[in-house]
Amino acid sequence: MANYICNPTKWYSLSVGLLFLALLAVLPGCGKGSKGGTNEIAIGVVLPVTGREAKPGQYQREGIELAIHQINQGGGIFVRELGKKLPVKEVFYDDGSDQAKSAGLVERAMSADNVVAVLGGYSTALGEAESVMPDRYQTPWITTGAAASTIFSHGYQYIFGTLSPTDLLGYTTAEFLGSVVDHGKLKKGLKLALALENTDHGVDYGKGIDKWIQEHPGYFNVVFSEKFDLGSTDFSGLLQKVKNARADIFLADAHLQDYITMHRQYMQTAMYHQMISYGARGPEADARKALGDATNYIFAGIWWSGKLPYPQVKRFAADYQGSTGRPPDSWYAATAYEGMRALAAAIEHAGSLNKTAIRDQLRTVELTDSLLPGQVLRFGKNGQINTPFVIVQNKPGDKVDIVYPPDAATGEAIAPKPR
Amino acid sequence: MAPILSIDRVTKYFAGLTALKEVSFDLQPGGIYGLIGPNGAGKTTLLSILAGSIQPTSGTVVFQDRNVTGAKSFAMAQAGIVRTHQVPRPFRALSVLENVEVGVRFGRSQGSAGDLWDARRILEWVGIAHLADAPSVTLSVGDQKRLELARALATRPSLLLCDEVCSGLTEPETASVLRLLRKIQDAGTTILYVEHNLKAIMSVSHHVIVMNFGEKLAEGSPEAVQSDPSVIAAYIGRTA
Amino acid sequence: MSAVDLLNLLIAALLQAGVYAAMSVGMTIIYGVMKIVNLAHAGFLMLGAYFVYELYARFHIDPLLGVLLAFPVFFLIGMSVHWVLVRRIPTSDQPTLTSLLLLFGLWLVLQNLGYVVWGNSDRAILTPRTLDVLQIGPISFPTVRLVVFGAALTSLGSLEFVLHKTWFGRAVRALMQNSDAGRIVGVNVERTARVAFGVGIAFAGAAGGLLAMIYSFSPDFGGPFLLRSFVVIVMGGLESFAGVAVGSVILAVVETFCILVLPANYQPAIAFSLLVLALIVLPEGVAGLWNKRRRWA
Amino acid sequence: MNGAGKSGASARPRFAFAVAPLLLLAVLAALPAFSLGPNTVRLLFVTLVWVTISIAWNILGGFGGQVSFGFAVFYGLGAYTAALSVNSGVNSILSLLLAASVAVLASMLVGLPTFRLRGPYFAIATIGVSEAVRVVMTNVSMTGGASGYRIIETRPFHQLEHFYAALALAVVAVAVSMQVRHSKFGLALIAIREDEEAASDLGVNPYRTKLLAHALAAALTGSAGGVFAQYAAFIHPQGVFAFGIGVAILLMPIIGGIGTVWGPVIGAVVYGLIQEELIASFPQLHLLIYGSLLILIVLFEPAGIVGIARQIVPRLRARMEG
Repeated sequence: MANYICNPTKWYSLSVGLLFLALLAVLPGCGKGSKGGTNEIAIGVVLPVTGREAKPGQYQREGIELAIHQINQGGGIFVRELGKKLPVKEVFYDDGSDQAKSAGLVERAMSADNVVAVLGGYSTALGEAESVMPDRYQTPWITTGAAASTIFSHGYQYIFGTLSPTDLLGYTTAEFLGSVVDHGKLKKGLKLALALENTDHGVDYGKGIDKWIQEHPGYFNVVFSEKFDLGSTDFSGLLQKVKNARADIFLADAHLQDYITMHRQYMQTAMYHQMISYGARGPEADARKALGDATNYIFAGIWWSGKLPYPQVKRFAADYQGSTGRPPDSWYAATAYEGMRALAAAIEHAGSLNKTAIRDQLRTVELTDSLLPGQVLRFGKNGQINTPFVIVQNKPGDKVDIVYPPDAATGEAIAPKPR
Repeated sequence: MAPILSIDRVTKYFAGLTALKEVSFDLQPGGIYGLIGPNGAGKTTLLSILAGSIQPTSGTVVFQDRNVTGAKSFAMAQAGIVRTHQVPRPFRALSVLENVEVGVRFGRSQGSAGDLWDARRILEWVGIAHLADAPSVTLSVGDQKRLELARALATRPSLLLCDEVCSGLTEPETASVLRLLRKIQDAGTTILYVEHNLKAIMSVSHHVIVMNFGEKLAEGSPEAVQSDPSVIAAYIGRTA
Repeated sequence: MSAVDLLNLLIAALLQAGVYAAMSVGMTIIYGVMKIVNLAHAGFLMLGAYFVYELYARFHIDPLLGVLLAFPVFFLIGMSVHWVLVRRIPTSDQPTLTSLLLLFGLWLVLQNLGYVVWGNSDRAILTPRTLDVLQIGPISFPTVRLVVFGAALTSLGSLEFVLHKTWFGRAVRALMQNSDAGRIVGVNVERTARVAFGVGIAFAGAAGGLLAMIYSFSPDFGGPFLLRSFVVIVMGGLESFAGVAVGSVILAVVETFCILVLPANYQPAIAFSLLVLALIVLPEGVAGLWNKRRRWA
Repeated sequence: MNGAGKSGASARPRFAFAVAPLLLLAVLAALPAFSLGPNTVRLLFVTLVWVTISIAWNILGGFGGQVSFGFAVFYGLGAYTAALSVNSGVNSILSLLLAASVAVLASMLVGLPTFRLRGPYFAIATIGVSEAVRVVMTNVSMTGGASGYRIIETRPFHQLEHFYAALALAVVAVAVSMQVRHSKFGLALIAIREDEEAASDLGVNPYRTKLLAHALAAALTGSAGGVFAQYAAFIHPQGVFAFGIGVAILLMPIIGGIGTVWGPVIGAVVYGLIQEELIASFPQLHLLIYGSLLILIVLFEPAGIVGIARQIVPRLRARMEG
C-alpha cells in the first residue's frame, strides 16, 4: 500500500468535482418517492426481513400485507372528505434488524413517501429506536412487535402498539404456574431460575413474575436470576450456572434464535426442570425443526394463538394459509394484521388523510371483532393495548394447546414435564 | 579531551545467546572510527545499541557526559547520535527532499524556520540536489545511500553511525562515498563506521576497533591493528 | 459449589478446548508458513458448517462423514483462493496489512455468498446424538461434544503425522522456522505456500462442520470463533501446534471458570480481553514465558 | 507549515485549496434553503457524520498507517457521553466537547498498550478491544445496558440544527486533515507509516505521534458520535458499538483512497449512498460490494477511488488535448 501520497494539486479539483457529482446524484434520489396524492393511501411498513429478526419480521409483514390485500379487495378505505374509497399502498422498507437503520427508514417513510402512518418495529430495540420519529413528523406509528412498556412511557403522542406489555406476560406466566400448583400438579414453594434477555423486554418480564410472586407468597421463590445477551452463540456458561442453582422451574425470556440456541445447549447439559418456558417463544415451527422432540412440554405466554376459539380466528388462519401456504406460526402475523386493521378503522373514522385526525381516531378506535384474546382491541392512554395473554404448551406429535386461561383452553396443562 | 562517547561493559543477550559480552571503548570527538570483525562478531548489534534500536542487557553508554543507556532511537537521534542502515530505508511515499525534511524537523535541530533551505543544502552537500523532488523509490543504489546519509546528517548529529555504507557499490561509487565521509568528519562530526570492506575502512579510519564473537578483540591505528596477531588469527581462523 | 459441579465444569472446559483447537489449527498453519493472518477463516468456518449441513439435509450423510468429506473439498477451495488472490500480494516475513485487508474483503464476500445461497435464518443440524448425554455417575458428557473432541484430536494427530513424515511436512516446518533458510535448502516456496493454504482452509472447513454439530449457525457465523482462534494461536506463540493445544486449554478453562465470579453475559468479553492481553504481554505466546525465565536464570 | 507549497509550487493550486472547500461549504450550507425535504437533509446529515469519521480514521490509518478496527469504541462512547450529558442538562455544544474528551481519554487507554504492537497485531488487538467494550457497554446499568439509552427531548426537534452541527464538524475535520497533511505532525505520521524504525532513527517519537493521531481521530469520531446521538435520540450498544460500525469506518477511507485529504470524503459519500439506496432494496448486497471493492483495491489500486481517478484523468486530458 505504498505511494498514495502524490502531488495533490493535479487531481485536486477533480476530486472535489467528484464530490459534487456524488452529491448531485444523491439529491434526485431523495427528492423522489411517491407523492401519494389522492389516488391511494400510502402506509409505511418498516420491518426486519433480513438479519437476526428476519423470520418474525417476515411473518409480521405477511400479516400486514394480508390485511391490506383484504382491504383493497373491498375497494379500499372510504375517505369521507374525498367521498370515495381509496386503495392502500404499502411502502415497505427492510431495516435488516439494525436499530439505527430502522429509525432512519421510518424517518424516510414519514418524510419522503407521504405516508399517513407507519407500521412496524419488530423487537424492543428496533421499536425503541423508531419511536423517536413519529412525534417529530407528527405521523402515527403503530408497533406490531415491540412490547416493552418503556417505549410508551415517554409521553409521545403519535405512537401505538398492538402488543400487550411484557410485564403482563411475566405476570400471566407466574399466574399460570400458580394455577397448576392450585390443581395439585406442582408443589408449593418451588424454586425458580430466571434467565432474562438483557433488554427492557427482559426487565419487564422479570418484574411481572416478581409482582405475582409478591402478591401470592408461598408459591414460588426465585433462586437464580441472570441476564444474557441476545444473539450469543454460546449460552453454556449461563446454563451451567442455572444447573448449579438446582431450581425446579426454568423460565427464560428469549428471542426465537436465542430460544433455539439456548434450548439446544440446555438439552446437552442433561438438566431437568419440572416446567420450562422461553417467555413468548415456544411453539414456532423453526424451533421444532431445529430441536425436534426436545421442544415438547415447553410452554409460552403469547399475545395470540391460532387455537383461540373465535370464528374470526379460524377465518384469519384460513386466509393466512391461503395467501402464504402455511398456517400462522405463533402470534407474529396476527398482531401485525390487527395493527393494520385498527389503522384502517381509524382512517375511516377520521374521514380524511390528515395524520393528526387519524391519530385522534386511533386513540378511540375499538375493534370488537378482534382476533386477540378477549376479542376487543383498544389502545390505552399511553398508546399500548392491554389484551390478556394466552399460555400455550407444546405437546408430543407437533400439537400445541392453549392451556390457560381456562375459558380459552383447548387442553390440559401437562405438569410436571415427564422426564 | 573528554570522550564524546564512552561505553562500559555493554552486554546483550538474545534468547539466551550472547551477542555482545562486556564491550568497552571510548571515542574522541572528531575522528572516523572503524568497527570491523568477521560475520557474527556483534558489530551491527553494537551499532544498534548505540543508535537505540535495541537496548543492552547490561552496561552503560555515556554520550557527551550524559548517560543514555537504554534510550530509544528517537531519543538518541535527538541527543545527537544517528545511524544509517546497511540497506537504505527511504520513506517510499515521500520525495527525496521530504525524506531529508524528516531528519531536519525531528533530529537534534528540531528545525522550523528556514529548515527547507537546510534540507536542500544538505542534498547539495551529498550531491543529489538535482533529485530533490524525485520520488525516493526511483533512486539508484548509490543515490539511496547518499539519501540515507543526507537524512542522517539532517538531524545534525555529533556522532554518525554508518552501517556498511559501501556495500553493493562500485569502486568509483565507494571512493566518492568515502570522500563524503571525510567531508563530514571535516565538518566536525564524529563517525563510527562499520564495514566489511577492510580496504575501505583502513583507508578512511584513523582508529579501528576489532570485534570477534561479541567481544572486543583489539583497537588502535589501522596499521597497528593489521599487524596484531590476534586479529590476524581471528580473520584467518574464520576464512580457513 | 460441590466437587461434582467443579468436575463437570472442568470436563466442559476440556471438551470446549477440543473445539477451540480444531478451529484454530488451520489458522496456525497459514500463519506459520505465510505469515498471513487469515481473517477469512470465519468465512470458511461458516461455509464448512453449511457444507456439512447440506450433505446431511439433502443426502442424509452423517455429519461426521461430512466433516471428513470437507477436508478434500476445502483443500481444493483453499488452493484456488491462493491461486486467484493470495499469491498476488507480496510475501513477507512479517504479517502485512495488505494480506489482512485482502482476506477481510474475502470474508465479506463469503458472508454475502452465504446470504445469497442460504438466506439468513439460523440453521442447525439435528441428529439423534445432538441432544444426547452420556451420564457416568453424577458426571454428564454431551455426546456430540465427545464426538467433536474425538474428531478434533484425530485431525490434529494426523496433521502432526503429516508434518513429520512427508515431504510437505518437512517443507512446511522449514518455512515456519525460517523462510530464507527454507528457500536455500530448495523448498519451492510458492508451491508449499499454496498447499499450506489449502490445508489451512481444509482444516477451517472441517472445523466449521464440527462446530455445526454443536451450534446453530447463520452466514454471520464464525466471527466470535475467529477472535477465539486468534486468542488461541497468539497464546500458543503463533506458529506452533503444541502451542495451539496449550492456548485452547487455557482459553477454555478461563472462559468456563470465569462464570463462577462473573455474570454469564460478560463471558464473551473474556476472550477479547485475553486477546489484547496475550498480544501485549505474551508476544511469544505462553512458551515465551518459559524462554524469558530461562534468560533470567 | 506547508513545506511543498513554500518550495515554489504555482499559485493556482493554492487558490484551489482555499476556494474549492469554501465553495463546497457554501453549497452545502445553502442546500436546505432549496426546500429539499427532511429526508434529503437526513441523508446529508448522515453522510456528513460519516465524512467526519472517515477523515478521522484516515488521520491515524491513512497518514499514520495504523489500521484500526476499533473506531466504534470512540463513536459509541461519544454518542453515549453526549446523550448522558444532554439528559443532565448540558447544552448541546458542550456535550459534544465532552464526547470528544471522553473519546480522547479512551483513545489513550486503548493506545497506551496497543501501540506497542506493530501493524497487523495492532489491527487485531483493536478488534479485541472493540468487542470487549461492546460487551461491557451492553451490561453497564448506568446507560441502560442492552435496553439502549434515550435522550429525553425537552424541546421540538429542528432538523436543520443537527444538519448544521454535522456540517460544521465535517468542515472542522477537513480543515484538521488538510492541516495535518502538510504539517510536521503529518510528516512524522507518514514517515512512521513508511518505516517506523527508520523514522525513529531520525528522531521521530513513534509512540507519542501515534497516540496523538489516535487522540485527534478519537476526538473527531467521538464528536461525530455525539452529533449522531443527538439526532437519533435513542442509541443502543449493539448499534453504536457494533463491530460493523468499526468495519464501516475502516472501509470508507480505504474505498475512497487512504492517505489523501479528499479520498476519505469521497469514500464516505459513496458509502452513504450505498447504505441508503442499496440497503432499501438489496439488504445484503453491500457486503459483496464492500468485500469486492476491498479485494480489488488491495490487489490493484491501493489509492482507492482517488487513485483510479488519478490514473484516468491524465489520459482523458491527453485525449482532449490531442
